[in-house]
Amino acid sequence: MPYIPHTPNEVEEMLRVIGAESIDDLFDEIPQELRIDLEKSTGLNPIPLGKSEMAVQRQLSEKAMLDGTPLCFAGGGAYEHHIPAALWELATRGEFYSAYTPYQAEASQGTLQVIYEFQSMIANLTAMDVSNASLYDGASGLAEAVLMAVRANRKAKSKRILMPESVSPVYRQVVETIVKNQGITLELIAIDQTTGTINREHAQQQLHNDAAFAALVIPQPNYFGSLEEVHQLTDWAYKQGALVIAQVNPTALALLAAPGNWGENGADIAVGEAQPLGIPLSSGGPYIGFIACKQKLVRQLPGRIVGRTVDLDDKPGFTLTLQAREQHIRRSKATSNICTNQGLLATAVTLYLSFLGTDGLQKVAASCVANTQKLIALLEKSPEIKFPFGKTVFHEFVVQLDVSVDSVLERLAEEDIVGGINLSQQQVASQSVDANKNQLLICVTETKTEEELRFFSETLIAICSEISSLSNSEGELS
Amino acid sequence: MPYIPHTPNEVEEMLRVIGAESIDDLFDEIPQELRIDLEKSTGLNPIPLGKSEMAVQRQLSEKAMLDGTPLCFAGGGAYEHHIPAALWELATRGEFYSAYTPYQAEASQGTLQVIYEFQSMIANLTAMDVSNASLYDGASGLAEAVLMAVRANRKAKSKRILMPESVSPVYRQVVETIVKNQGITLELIAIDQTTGTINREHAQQQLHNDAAFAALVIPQPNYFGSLEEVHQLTDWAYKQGALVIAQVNPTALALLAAPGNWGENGADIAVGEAQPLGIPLSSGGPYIGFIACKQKLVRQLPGRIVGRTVDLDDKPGFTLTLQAREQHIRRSKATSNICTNQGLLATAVTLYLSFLGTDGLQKVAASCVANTQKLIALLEKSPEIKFPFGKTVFHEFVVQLDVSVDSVLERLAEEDIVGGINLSQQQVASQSVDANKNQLLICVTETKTEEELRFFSETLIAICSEISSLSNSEGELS
Amino acid sequence: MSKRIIEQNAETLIFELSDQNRRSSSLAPDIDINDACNNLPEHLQRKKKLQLPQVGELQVVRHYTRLSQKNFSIDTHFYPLGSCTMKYNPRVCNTQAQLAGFTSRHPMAHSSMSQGVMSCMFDLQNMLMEATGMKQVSLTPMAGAQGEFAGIAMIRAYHDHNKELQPDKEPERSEIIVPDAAHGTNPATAVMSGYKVKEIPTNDQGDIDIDALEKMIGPQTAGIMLTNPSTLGVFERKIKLIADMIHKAGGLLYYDGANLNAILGKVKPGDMGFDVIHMNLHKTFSTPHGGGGPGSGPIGVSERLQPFVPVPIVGRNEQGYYWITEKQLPLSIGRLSAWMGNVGILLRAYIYALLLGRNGMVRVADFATLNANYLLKRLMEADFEMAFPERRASNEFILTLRKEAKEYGTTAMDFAKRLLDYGYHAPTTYFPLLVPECFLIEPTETESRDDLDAFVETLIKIRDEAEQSPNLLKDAPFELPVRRLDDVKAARELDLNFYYSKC
Amino acid sequence: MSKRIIEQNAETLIFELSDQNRRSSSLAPDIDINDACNNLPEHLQRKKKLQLPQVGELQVVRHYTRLSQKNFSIDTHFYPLGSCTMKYNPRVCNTQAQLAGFTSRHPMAHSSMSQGVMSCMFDLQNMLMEATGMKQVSLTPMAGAQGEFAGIAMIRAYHDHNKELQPDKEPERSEIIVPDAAHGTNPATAVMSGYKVKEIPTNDQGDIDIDALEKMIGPQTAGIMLTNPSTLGVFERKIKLIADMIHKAGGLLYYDGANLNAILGKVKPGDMGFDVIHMNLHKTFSTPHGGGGPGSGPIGVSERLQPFVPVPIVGRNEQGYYWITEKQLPLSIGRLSAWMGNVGILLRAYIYALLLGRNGMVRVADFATLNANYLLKRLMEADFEMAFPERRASNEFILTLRKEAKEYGTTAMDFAKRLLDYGYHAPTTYFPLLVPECFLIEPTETESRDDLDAFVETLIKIRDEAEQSPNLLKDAPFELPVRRLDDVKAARELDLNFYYSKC
Ligand SMILES: Cc1ncc(COP(=O)(O)O)c(C=O)c1O
Ligand SMILES: Cc1ncc(COP(=O)(O)O)c(C=O)c1O
Repeated sequence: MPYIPHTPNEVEEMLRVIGAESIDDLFDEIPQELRIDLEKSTGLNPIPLGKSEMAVQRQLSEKAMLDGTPLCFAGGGAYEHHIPAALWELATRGEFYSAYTPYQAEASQGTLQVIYEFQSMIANLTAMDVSNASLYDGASGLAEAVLMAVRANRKAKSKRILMPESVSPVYRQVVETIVKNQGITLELIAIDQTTGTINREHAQQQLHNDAAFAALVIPQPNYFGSLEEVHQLTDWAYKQGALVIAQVNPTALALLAAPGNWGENGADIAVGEAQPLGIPLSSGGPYIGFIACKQKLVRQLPGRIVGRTVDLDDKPGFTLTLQAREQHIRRSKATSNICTNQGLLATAVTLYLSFLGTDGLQKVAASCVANTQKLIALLEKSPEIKFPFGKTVFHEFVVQLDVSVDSVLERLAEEDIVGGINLSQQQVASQSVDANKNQLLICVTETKTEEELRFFSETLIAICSEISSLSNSEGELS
Repeated sequence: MPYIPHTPNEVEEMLRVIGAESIDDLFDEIPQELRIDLEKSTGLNPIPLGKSEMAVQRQLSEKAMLDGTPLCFAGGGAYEHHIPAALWELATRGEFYSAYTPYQAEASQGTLQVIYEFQSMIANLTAMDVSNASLYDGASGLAEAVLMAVRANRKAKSKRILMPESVSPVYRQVVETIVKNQGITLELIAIDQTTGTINREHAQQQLHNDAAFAALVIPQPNYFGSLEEVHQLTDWAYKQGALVIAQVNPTALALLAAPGNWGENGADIAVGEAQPLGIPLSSGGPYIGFIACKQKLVRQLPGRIVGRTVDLDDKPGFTLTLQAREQHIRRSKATSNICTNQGLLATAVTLYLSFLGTDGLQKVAASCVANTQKLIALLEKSPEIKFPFGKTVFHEFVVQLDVSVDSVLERLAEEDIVGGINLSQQQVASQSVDANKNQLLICVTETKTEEELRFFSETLIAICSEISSLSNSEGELS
Repeated sequence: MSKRIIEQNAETLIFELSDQNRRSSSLAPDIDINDACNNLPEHLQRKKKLQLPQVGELQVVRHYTRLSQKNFSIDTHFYPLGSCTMKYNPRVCNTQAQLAGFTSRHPMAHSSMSQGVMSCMFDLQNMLMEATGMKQVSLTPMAGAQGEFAGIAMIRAYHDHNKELQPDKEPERSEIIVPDAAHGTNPATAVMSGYKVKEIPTNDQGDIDIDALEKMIGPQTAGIMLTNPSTLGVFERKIKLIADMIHKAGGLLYYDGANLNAILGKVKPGDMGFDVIHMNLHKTFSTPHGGGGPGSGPIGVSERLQPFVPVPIVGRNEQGYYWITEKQLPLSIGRLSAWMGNVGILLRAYIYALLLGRNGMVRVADFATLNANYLLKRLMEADFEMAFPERRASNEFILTLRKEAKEYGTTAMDFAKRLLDYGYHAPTTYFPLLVPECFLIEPTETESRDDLDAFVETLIKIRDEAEQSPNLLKDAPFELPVRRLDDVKAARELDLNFYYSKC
Repeated sequence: MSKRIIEQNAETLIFELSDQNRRSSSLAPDIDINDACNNLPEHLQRKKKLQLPQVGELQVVRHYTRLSQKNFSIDTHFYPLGSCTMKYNPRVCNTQAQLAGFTSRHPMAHSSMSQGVMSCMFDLQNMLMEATGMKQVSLTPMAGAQGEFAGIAMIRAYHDHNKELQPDKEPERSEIIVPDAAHGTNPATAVMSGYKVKEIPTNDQGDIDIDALEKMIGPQTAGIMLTNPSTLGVFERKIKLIADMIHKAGGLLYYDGANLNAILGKVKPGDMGFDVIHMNLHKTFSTPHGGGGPGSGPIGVSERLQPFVPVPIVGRNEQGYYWITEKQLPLSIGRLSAWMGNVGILLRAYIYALLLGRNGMVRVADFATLNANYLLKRLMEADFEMAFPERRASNEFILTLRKEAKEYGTTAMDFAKRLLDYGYHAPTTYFPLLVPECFLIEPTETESRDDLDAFVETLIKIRDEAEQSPNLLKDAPFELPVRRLDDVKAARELDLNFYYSKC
């Protein structure tokens, strides 16, 4: 009996103490007609019988092998970075891995101090005053930020949020799912077709519909890799009495202005996906959303928060605090329903930032920028590849091909390359992106060598001309 | 500066405290003419410059990929078994991994208790009274056992050891290297050509040369996978006044008579390779030699030993003991020069035996036996494959082919199979094994599925006939 | 007796080990930062100094290894935290989920490079459907609370859709009924979907007050959220009746799967009449709690909610596995995470499910229940007071220390803190809210009888201490890295960021 | 002040958790044991009951996780154990050496399936040759002591071979000279190769007494074994002279590489005149100590010993990498392990060498020496007595507490045990034997100045305690899982096996 330590004798003795004949008797309060009949086909039969660890290991290794370890140039919210080898060796230590939420503070000082350090690092990175202990991921984190902004902006009394199309379409979709039932509306702002950044005129137009809005979301770098004019946008939003939600890539913050320093007053809430900080790609999760804000908004923060305090002997220690915001105390009036968050990932992020430090993170970011520019330079050589939004980017950029992006990605997959993200094929195509434009979003991080960049650019260019000559010759034939 | 935490400031301040101008000054006692000139080609130039963790990781992954993870049917002293996933996660915890030999007992109770448990398990497995804390590996362990037997058998006053050819040829070679300079001689005993086991008549003959010998080595199962008549052999050696050194496979001891119970009196020393108990194949090391003996020989044991004792408060605790046997106390009169042993591997073995337990180890052993018999049954179908030593084996057996074993193994390698060990090609061919006999030593453990057994047997049979028809047709041509 | 002479120091913060001039890493590429910055517009560059810790690699490893040792965890301690199912997290689930093929897959990788992980997800969907008796499972919610959100959002989508189809016949449904013993996430979730919460009382047997329910149900009822067995540790025997009542009124039933461990392989929520459920894989399927997450809260639905499930889910056809998205499910409530939730956690649950198999799943409920009932009985024999002494425990049960509080002035919290001294994580305290001075105790199936016995003896010993020297409880813990912490100060003099006062 | 009320219990032994009727594992195949036994001759089967622990998987994990926490280790504590080079073991060395391609390779796999690991070994051989100035390296010895054995065996093989060639000219060489400060493995090794050991005294500057050496050398001299810097923590300045003297007599020089960390990239043993050396990769190349091993002790030789090196070593030709065995090296002393030693450890050293590169290697000696000299100076300023106050420290140095022993009755061992209370592993005590009440202190290059400063302050504090309340030292430790252990009882009433008294 895997994982069950009971001996037959013990079971017997335990039943005797309980005063039951059999284990089955312990379920006698469950109406008989509801009980599963394991003999019947309606039982659990389609679930296979248990297997040995060896058999399961083999099965999983085969599945993992199937997906391989391709060369990856996709980003779009999930980024491949080097992860220090020590990181997961520490994070998966049983004491971190198998502990619960630190309800008993005295028996959880390890986790609590780590989270306090996490909060401090996130706050410092974003130049905000306070951070919480994590949210599920960047997308749902943005939804929480929107809810928080609506709660916090009492002045505006508005449930409208200005949401640029330069925010990831998936993020926008998740926000929509989460906030729509509370009557909150997302007003889209179009992008400028030459820069891929927020069209400020269109934003200005949105004001005419209804004077007030609760907040403006500003992505940096944005979904297309381009850099928004964060200072002007922030100042503009402030003038309208709106809060600013900064949706940021934490690696980029090593080199780019931190939300707390945007414009005159800084953003009010900074939110984002911390996956780039030590979390593997792993098909999109578990990742970790972070959220930080100005001190005055702290009581509107969703989720857990750790505070430093002292013990009976006046010795410093850490504990969960401001719990009156949370569902287990405030119930239907809580700031959010979040309970379990992404604690282990917060530990991983804390480890990552400790291992890298300021200098290391800046070098990682700088290397992303440098490698990205190198790939751009290589791709520029091909006249068939265009850069519709320019080249002032952090570590992602859009190229426009003259062949179908889908076919290109499929061919690249055959070469064991994840070639990027097909912008026209996004689950919810952005209004600003024309499906016929054949736009591909490419990401380059510090993990790529010169040879890999060369290999990728050559392969991409070759595939493009291969496909285009193929379709030309097909055209000729018909 | 990887791994060096000093800041430039600190270095300056430290030099000031020391009263030196530069770090280089600290080496001023080294004669200048001996100092390496890093500028010169005699410096360190052929060693590459340091690389980032990311670059090194990539380099190593490529090398590991090169060797793949083939289907392995080789044994001969190194065995593939399933290793519980939790094992190395625990064994490589920093507290085990990065601790030294437990010189400060109070600060090393973790390691010390583990080793006490290891000793108890090894003693129980071999049915001996006491075990040490480990030796380097099975081969050098056998050498230590030989030295120990010569020291211990004061009655015999002989430096002769009877060494059957059914002991691994590599083991014999290692023993020779280690003991020869102390005037100890190994008298080979031939094997019976129909069973692959010790030829007892030949052993008897050895007696005529010189009445006394210090010890007889008995392997079980032996190098050819066959089972020795351990009870009779042990009793025979006793009658000659010789000690018995049992060289045993620990997995097999789950089902086979333990050395302590061989014959009337039991073996005196049990020694072997504990690699099968949770240590990966990893090209032959690090492995772990174990050695156990009767209580009365304990002061002749080489290496570390942990004992249970009490502390000042009478609470039980563990410490290194009987150190007067060891080099750091006894110096030139020590029982061995061994200092660093294989502590982490002892931890792994302890974990393995704890996870598996009696029942688990017996099942692993039983599964080895069953799978081996299954493969034998499959191979028997081919008339070209012969079993010169029969089929009464534990988990290894010898087959005789009618084609060159080398070519077969090479062809199998192309199919990503490690097909076994070429007995004729051993670094030191055994006198008993005729190089022309095309003998192949095959091992099957619990890790092999029915399909793999079938696949291997079919491939092996096919390759054999392919090669033989090829050489026939070549014969025809010429 | 040992003398504690050295005051244990508080662990230094990583920031206090930092020196901005330290450069000790091989972990970042070697590059000139300023060069790269030339590619970024000057005015968008960071001006404010970044203050991440600059610490040597050894010092980082040492700091966090030492911190880890300050935690209680399943791997080190008995952890009978009620409602949390703190059972063994098999290590093989971690090692196999960390295989490079899984960790390096980009979520947008072409499906031809994703058949491995997609097949795992497909199989997991099916196993969960089978185990719960639901028609479709979506794996995407990232924890129980998000599963709840998805569930209630589906209930709302269902009613909204019906109202769209039949605007006259369908009433305006605005209320979700929640028992007073429910977990805080339930009411919080209902509100997030725009519903009003109605609390329904529990009777002294731990069952829902059917009369009160009768009165509460009406055309305004959108649905009810229940855990069964409930957070009171007992099975709601009238569940079929309740389901009929709610369904008759046009409402739907939501099942909070936090206690699924108690009934795995015994009853299927689908058979009880539930329309939508969530499962906490970080409880029943033993994925790690990680000091507070990540979790995973897949939802399962009955046929009528199938069109509304959150996307993506994995489908299979002749070509292989493929993503089912809003294209195929236009009525879907949408997406809850950027991709498909906590895949790495789902993999761990999948591995666990393969190890257990259907035979192992039944065993989970068997032994979780055996352990809980045994512990309950032993504690009753030792004269502890149970909230529902007449009832079978499910996988957990409630003990109340109100007698001890009255007689010795020692609260449940004092008992909890003293338990820590003896090397036991405390049970859940003061939840559910309706039982005074309570412990919600959940031993789980992976603990041995010996450990349960030792726990009973410890509780008895602590009660003796409460009688004889209550301060041993009130001032506890003594043996941990810190003494009892000042929560009030923590909330009043907020210190949430090392740099805040310093920047 | 905290009150220690609960006596910490001794950790249960795994055997005490066992029940022979427990079957709780998915770790073994499901098979009928008796069936399989039918294939084994009845009389050769095991009769004696096997008593391995039968414990649940969680309980095993918990037991050993808790045990691990009772260790001091580099990852948790400053560990200035002289002669042992307890520096940071980079984790990446572990993760990369554990890649499946490496761990699953059978030692007899065809060389076409082994080019990856063989290329690593080949590169490592070359890097070590370069770093030490030797002509050939063999990686096969499994620890320092086995490297020593190989070295002395080669010296013997060399002399024996010469004698065979020139039976009349060559004398009978029977002695190995070893300094009195040498590590115990040196004399033990010499004896294992059939040599007599001659101890040579050290002068008050820590140097070898050249006059005494002069007298000791003769035609009977086979060689000398030296560490340089020596175990006294100083560099033997007359090394060239000594080498000349020995060589002139026809003897050879053996270099014990335990202290290589002090001179990596600064001096090559080859250039000092050594004919054969061993390296402790588990010291200088930072492979894990693992609570006592595994180590790895490759040897390097000068040209004249090249024919005698232990096999196998890795060679390279146009076809790739191949094994060089006794076939190509018929004069080899032979094999020391079943295959080629501790490959997994060699891989870790290789990875470490790649990370450091030649620039990093020089840094090792630089900062190990800086830390040692700084610590020495700080301690001298604090009035601790040094064995060789006039000398530069190498990577380590010797402090003597004889003054404190005399004045306060507190021995070096008492200081050591009290250090444990303060969270420091003690330095090496009572070695080398010739300095009374000594500490051999080796901070290594990976410790920060802050940690060195804190260590100095702690030693000062303990000396104050020694003066004011010496029992705090004599009864120490107080803060560890056990108080001071009774070594005498351990040796007198041998308890080495849980089952011994019970079987
Ligand atoms: C009864 C109950 N419902 C819901 C939840 C919420 O689940 P999660 O923490 O995964 O969001 C919990 C978890 O504590 C619970 O115990
Ligand atoms: C000076 C010296 N020589 C030799 C050795 C022996 O090395 P090993 O323990 O690797 O066998 C040591 C190790 O402690 C040492 O310090």
